[in-house]
Order: sequence, then C-alpha cells, then structure tokens
Amino acid sequence: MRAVSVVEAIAMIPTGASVMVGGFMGVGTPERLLDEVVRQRKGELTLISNDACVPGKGVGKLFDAALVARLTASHIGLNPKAQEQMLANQIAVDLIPQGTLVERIRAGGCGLGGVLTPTGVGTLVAEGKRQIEVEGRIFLLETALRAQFALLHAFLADGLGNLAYALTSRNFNPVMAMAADTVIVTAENIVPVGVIAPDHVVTPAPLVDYLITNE
Amino acid sequence: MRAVSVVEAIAMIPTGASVMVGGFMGVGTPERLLDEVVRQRKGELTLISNDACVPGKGVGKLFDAALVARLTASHIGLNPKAQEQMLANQIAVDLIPQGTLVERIRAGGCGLGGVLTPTGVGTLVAEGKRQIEVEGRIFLLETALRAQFALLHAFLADGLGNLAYALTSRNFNPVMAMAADTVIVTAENIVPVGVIAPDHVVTPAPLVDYLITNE
Amino acid sequence: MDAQTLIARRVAKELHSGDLVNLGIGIPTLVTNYVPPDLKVFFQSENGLIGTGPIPEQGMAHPLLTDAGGRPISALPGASTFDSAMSFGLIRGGHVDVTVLGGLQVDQQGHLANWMIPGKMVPGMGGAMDLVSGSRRVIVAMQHAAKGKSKIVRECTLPLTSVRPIDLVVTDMAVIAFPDGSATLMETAPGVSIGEVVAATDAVLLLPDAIPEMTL
Amino acid sequence: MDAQTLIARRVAKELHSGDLVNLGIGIPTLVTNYVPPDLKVFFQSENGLIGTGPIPEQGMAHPLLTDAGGRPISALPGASTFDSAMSFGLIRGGHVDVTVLGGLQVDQQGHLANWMIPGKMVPGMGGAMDLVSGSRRVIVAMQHAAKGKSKIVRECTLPLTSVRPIDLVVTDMAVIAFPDGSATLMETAPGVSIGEVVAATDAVLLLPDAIPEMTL
Repeated sequence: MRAVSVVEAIAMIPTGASVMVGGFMGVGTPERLLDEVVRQRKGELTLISNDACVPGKGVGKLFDAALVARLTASHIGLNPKAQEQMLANQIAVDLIPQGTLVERIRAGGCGLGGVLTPTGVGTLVAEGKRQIEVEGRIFLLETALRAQFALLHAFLADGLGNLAYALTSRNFNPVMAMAADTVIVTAENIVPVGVIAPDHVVTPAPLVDYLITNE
Repeated sequence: MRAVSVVEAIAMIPTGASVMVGGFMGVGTPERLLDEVVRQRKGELTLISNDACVPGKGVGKLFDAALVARLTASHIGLNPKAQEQMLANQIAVDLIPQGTLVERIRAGGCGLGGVLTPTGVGTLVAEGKRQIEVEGRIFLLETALRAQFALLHAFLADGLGNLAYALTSRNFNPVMAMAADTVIVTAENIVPVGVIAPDHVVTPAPLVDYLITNE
Repeated sequence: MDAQTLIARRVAKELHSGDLVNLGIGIPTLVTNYVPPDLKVFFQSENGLIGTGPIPEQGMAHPLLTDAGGRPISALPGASTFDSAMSFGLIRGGHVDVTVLGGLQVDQQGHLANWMIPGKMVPGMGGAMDLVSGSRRVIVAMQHAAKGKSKIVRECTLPLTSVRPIDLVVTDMAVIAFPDGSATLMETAPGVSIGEVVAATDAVLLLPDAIPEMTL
Repeated sequence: MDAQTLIARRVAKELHSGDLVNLGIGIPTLVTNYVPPDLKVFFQSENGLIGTGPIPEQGMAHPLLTDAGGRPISALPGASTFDSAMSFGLIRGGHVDVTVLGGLQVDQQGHLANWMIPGKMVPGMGGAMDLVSGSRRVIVAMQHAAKGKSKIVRECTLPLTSVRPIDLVVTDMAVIAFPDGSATLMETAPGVSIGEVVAATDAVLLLPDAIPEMTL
C-alpha cells in the first residue's frame, strides 16, 4: 500500500479505463475520488457500480460530466440523466440483477470463472447466456467480472491499508476490493496500525494499493 | 432462534443425518455438541468438515466413536483413526480441495447451483466432473453442498442469535451457518442483545435456529 | 382507510415472529407501521442491514445508515450489517422468509412483472429478480387496477421478474393466492363484493365456497 | 548449516516488502525466521489470518489463534482475520504473491506432486491445490532427494497438485526455475558443484552459461 494524494491517484487512470465504484445510492462512495475524476476529465469510462445514483451525487457526477461510455449496474431508475444518455445511445448499459452483479464481481475477485444462479432463468436476463442443469434444476451461468481500477470508500483505514466499513456503507466495497488490478481507497478516518481489531478488519491490507492521504 | 439445552438440541438429529461441523483442526469446533452426539450415539452420519482433526478432539471424537459413515473434507492426514477407517472401507471419504469445499458450501447457503473453479483441472479431482470453458479457460463445475444440520461454535452470541467469532476460530462457521436446514450453535460468551455492534456481527441472527444455553 | 393503508395493514398480518422480511419501496415500506410491537420480525434492507428500525428522530439520522433508496433509517438493538454478497446470499439462499414487493402485473399463474415497461421505463431490476427467485414466500402489494385497467391479468404482457410464481397478492380489493398455480380469490376488502372483484379482474379467478372479508 | 536452514534462508531471499505470502507446513514454515526485520511481508495462514507473528511467549498462547496445523501462533499489529471463503478467495483470486510449499516430486516441466502417494498416503490435499493454482508465484522448498532418489524427476509419477507449473524449486543442492517450461539450474548450494547437482537430479536440467552459488 502506498499513501498518495487524490490528484496523483486519479492521474493513474487512463481514458477508457474500466472502473468499479463502491457504494449504494451514493452511500459508501468515494466522493473525493469521483470529484477528481471529473476535474481531470477521465472519459470514455466503463463503469461498474450497483446503481447510477442521482445527479450531483456519487457516480451520478460521472453522468453529469458525460464521462461514462459503458455502464454495468443493477438499477439506474433514480438518475434521469443516465436514463437519457442510455435512451440516446450515448452509453451502452448492461442492467443485471443485483445479486448476480455482486456474485460476478466476487467471482472475479476470488479466481472463479463464474457462478450458477437461478435468478433470471426464463426472463430477458437469460438471453444469450448458457443454461446449466444441476440435479434437475436450471441455472444461468454468470461469468466473472473484473476491472482495471476499483475506487472505494471505507470508514476506517489503518497505515497498512486494512479497511473497516460502517453500517450500510459497506455494500459493494469489499467485493470490489478483490476484483480490480488497482485498488484506490478513501477513508473517513485514517487510524494507526493496530487500532482496527483483527476480527473487525473487513478488507485486509494487502488488497489495497493506494490510500488517499488527508490533505 | 430458540435457546435449548445441549441434550435437547442433539436429540433432534436422526441416525444417518448429514451434519456440517465448523472448525479447523478443532479450533472453532463446538466440542459440547460433539460430546453429546457421542453420548447419544448418533451414528451413520454424513459428516462435512474441513478436516478430521485428531483423535480425542473436535470431529476426531466422532471417528473415535465410529459414528461416521461418509466424510467430505479437505484433509484427514492428522487423524490416523479416520485414515484407518477409510482404508478399511468403513467410511466413504470424499477428499476435495479446501477452497472448493468452502465454495461448495457457500454456494449451498447462497442459493447458487455451483461455481466454476480452476482448482483441480487436469488432476484426479477433475474425474467425473463437468468442465466448462469461459473465455478460453477451462474450469471445473463444482456443485452446491448442503446438510440437514450445522453444528457451529461462536465466540459471542446474543439473545437474538447474532454471532461473532474470534481470531482463527471463524473458518468454516459462517458459511456453514447458511448451508444447513437446522443450525445449532454453542458460544463461549452469551451476551445481551446490542452488545455486539451491528458492524461486528458476522452471522446475522435469523440464520441461527438453536443456541445452547449455559448450564 | 385509504387503499395503501388497507393493503399495508393486510400484508402485516402475514408476518410471524422470527421471520426475516424484505420490504420493497412504495406500499411495502408502509407495512412496518402495522406490525404489532410484540411481533419480533427482522426487517432486511438489501443494501446490507438486518434490523431496520423506524425513520430516525430529528437530528439523529446518520448518512451511512440508509435504506435501499438512500433514505435515512435507524437500526434496532441486535441489528447487523454486511456487504452486498452476503445480503444477496441471504436473499437467493432462501433465508428471507417473506418478501413484499410492488407489482405492475400479476398473471393468473402467479407470475410477476414489476421491473420494466419496454420503451418507456427501463430502470433496471435492482434486487427484485433475486428476491422473487429466492425468498421463501413472495407477497405482492399493489393497487388492484391502474388507470382503470386490472393489474391482475390473464398473462403478463410485460417482461417477467421471475418464472417462480409468487404466493400472494394483496390489493385494495382482494387477497389472491395461487394454490396449484391458479389465481384463487381468498378474501375481499371490506365493503367490496365478490362480484365487484371479479368484474375488476382481467384474470380468471377461482372462487372457493367460502370467501371471507379481510380482517385487519 | 543444515539442509532445512539452508533452504529456508534461500527462500527468504525471494520475498519482497508488501508481499502477501503463504507458507506451507514443514520447511516453508522456517522461512519466517530468516526474513529481515525491515522487510514488511504479510504472512497468511490459510485457516483465516493475515499477519501471523512468531510463536507466542510462554503463557501467552490463545487457543483460538492457531496456524493451519492447529499450533498456537501470534498476530502482529495490523493483522486481520476472516472466514475460509475469504481465505481461499484471496488464494484462488491471485492475491497471494508468493506461496511456499513442500513437495514430493517436481518434474522438468515444473509440475508439482505433493499431496498423495496412492495406496500409501492419502491425507487429502487441504489447501495445496488452490495455492498452486491461484498464487502469483509458487516456490517449492524441499530436499533435493529422498532415500537416495531424486525428487526432481522427468515426469511426476505421483498425482499432480495442479497442471499450473511452479516457478522455483529451492533444495539443499540447488535453485531451479522453469523459464519456457524447462527445468533450468539457476544456482548451486555452497560447496556443491554443477556436476553434483546434475548427477543427483533425475530431470534433464538446462545449464545456462553462468550458474552462481546461492547467496544467503
């Protein structure tokens, strides 16, 4: 883990990168990182996040600034801008069930090729997917999902990079921490090593590449 | 969740039941439950556990008492009695890689039909299994694993059934808590509701069916 | 009593002590208001919480404690938080005893459509497909009709949420179940006749000998 | 220096600051003793811990803090614990930078056999198959020969642990790597000649122009 400034961290992201962003309707989303993505105008992004949030907040800011080329999410219904851009074919949107989305990311992070889920069988979601029968039941084969970068937000981070999350801000952050080549994290509180008890660490230090320093 | 005595809890298990037991080399194993399984002589069990522990300890006690008919585990090398019983065909043993074992249990608990793993491709472990290609890579299809009962051990339990684990005693306990029809738990400390912070609960209360009372 | 209150009160009667319950946005959310205080129900919020409590008192909301719509909620003593993989492990794995969702259409086999109107409303399915596929019991809470058209239809014309049939629909006019895969009128709303329900329903309804009025 | 110490000391040289390292039972465990104190390596214990420390002082062992063999260990400041799904997610997912295991046979393509002798030793593979399949770098630490027979063979006769070739073997006689899938002699142990290594090795070894002696 290396402690860096937010400017330095976002400068690493090339145009057209694939980026996972933690958070659920903006809760647990690294706002400072997204503000800097907008400031540096990192565009043509492939964004993977639970939702499109709302304009002006969380990943919603990326749609405000028209930086997203492709989106994989479970829900975008509360962001009219993202909907507009989708309907105008400015962004390619892949909408997938939330439980499938998180399992695909987890598979990507855990070295699995995919998982078999009953969710979506017999619906539009099944189109173009392999169906696999196990003991008489039909499942969809959902493949692993990874990204070049994960932009995450924690409640506590220590000097080694151990992370703990608060309440409902955990959501997609821990699975994304395992599924990207480069993991960049902001934290509400940076604490000395040893302050987070071993049993309370959710994301172990070796998963974190860059922690944004207090400025 | 219902609070019951250890005698009452184990009396629910029929002969020939499938039983997952938490723990890793006896660490995080519910010894009181196993002692009672032996006392009530619940036999012909299908046991699912990480290992066979050692004679006299953890699941090793079940082999001492010859109560196991079938075993699914990743390692039995430190229990000569389990090895003897396997070589004498007294128990049918299915040895599978530890990461595959825990993912199969997790799949069973999370409603997945199975997972695709690279582990075991091209080895003896692949025999009789479906191989699935995803983007040019070969994976083994490993199917979900469930049991009728899970016998688990936690460090903290509260009056609702929320569980937290200490240090390396967590291991298989949280995944097994999701993968059995009936979940029975002993805890080192039973504490009032609210003592375990929401962020520190590892197994949420609704997963626990029976908590063994202090006697 | 307005339609939403009626529906929420009737759905609340379906919950039992110890149940893990997931409530969708809209009418389902109102159900919490009608659960008797002695009933120990666990409410799950799919964004990672079991033990959701009422809306926080003035000044006591925390920005990191929200429901699936991002609105502040509270956590009861004994609550637990977890990541989205665990949340949907609980949902898909059959650990949610009851899920209550809104609906656009329910057909007479019990199929639900509630996530998409092609060409018009394409918000994404969020957690709905997993909830309907995985929960032990699925209850749809919705108005019986929208713009004068029955939402209980012969066959869903909108894309399905799941091929797994739901268990119960509670509307402002009726309670309908699907034993053996056929829509069956179980109860009528106070002051609504069986004939009125049948007339307002596009689906073919089986009519058992006794069809009591809802008790609330 | 005895053989085990030599091997452990040489393996320790392969570790870098920030590495997440998993050590198998036996010789690999000894490696911790030779890691310089300024090197910040994370050691993982597959039973659910990152940040394993030395054997606890007398009276300070805790029964719930053990290594994968069930023996008491300690945890360093900044340690973390997790369940077995996470532990093997780390392993299979490529988050372990270096894994060090013992071996029964390594063949000249770099295939490892270390979990079974049919008809004789059937202990189960534990975590070995996942570790070899998933770790970024796999190092085998073992004696060059057992009972006078080379353990570096032309082709493994014992069941493979993985079809994924390992990266390095460190023995009491040599360091062997597998660039382009061919066993290549990289270093010799102090006082051991290239000829002695070749003579003691069943596998065909490629011999580069320069084969230095191990630095420890």
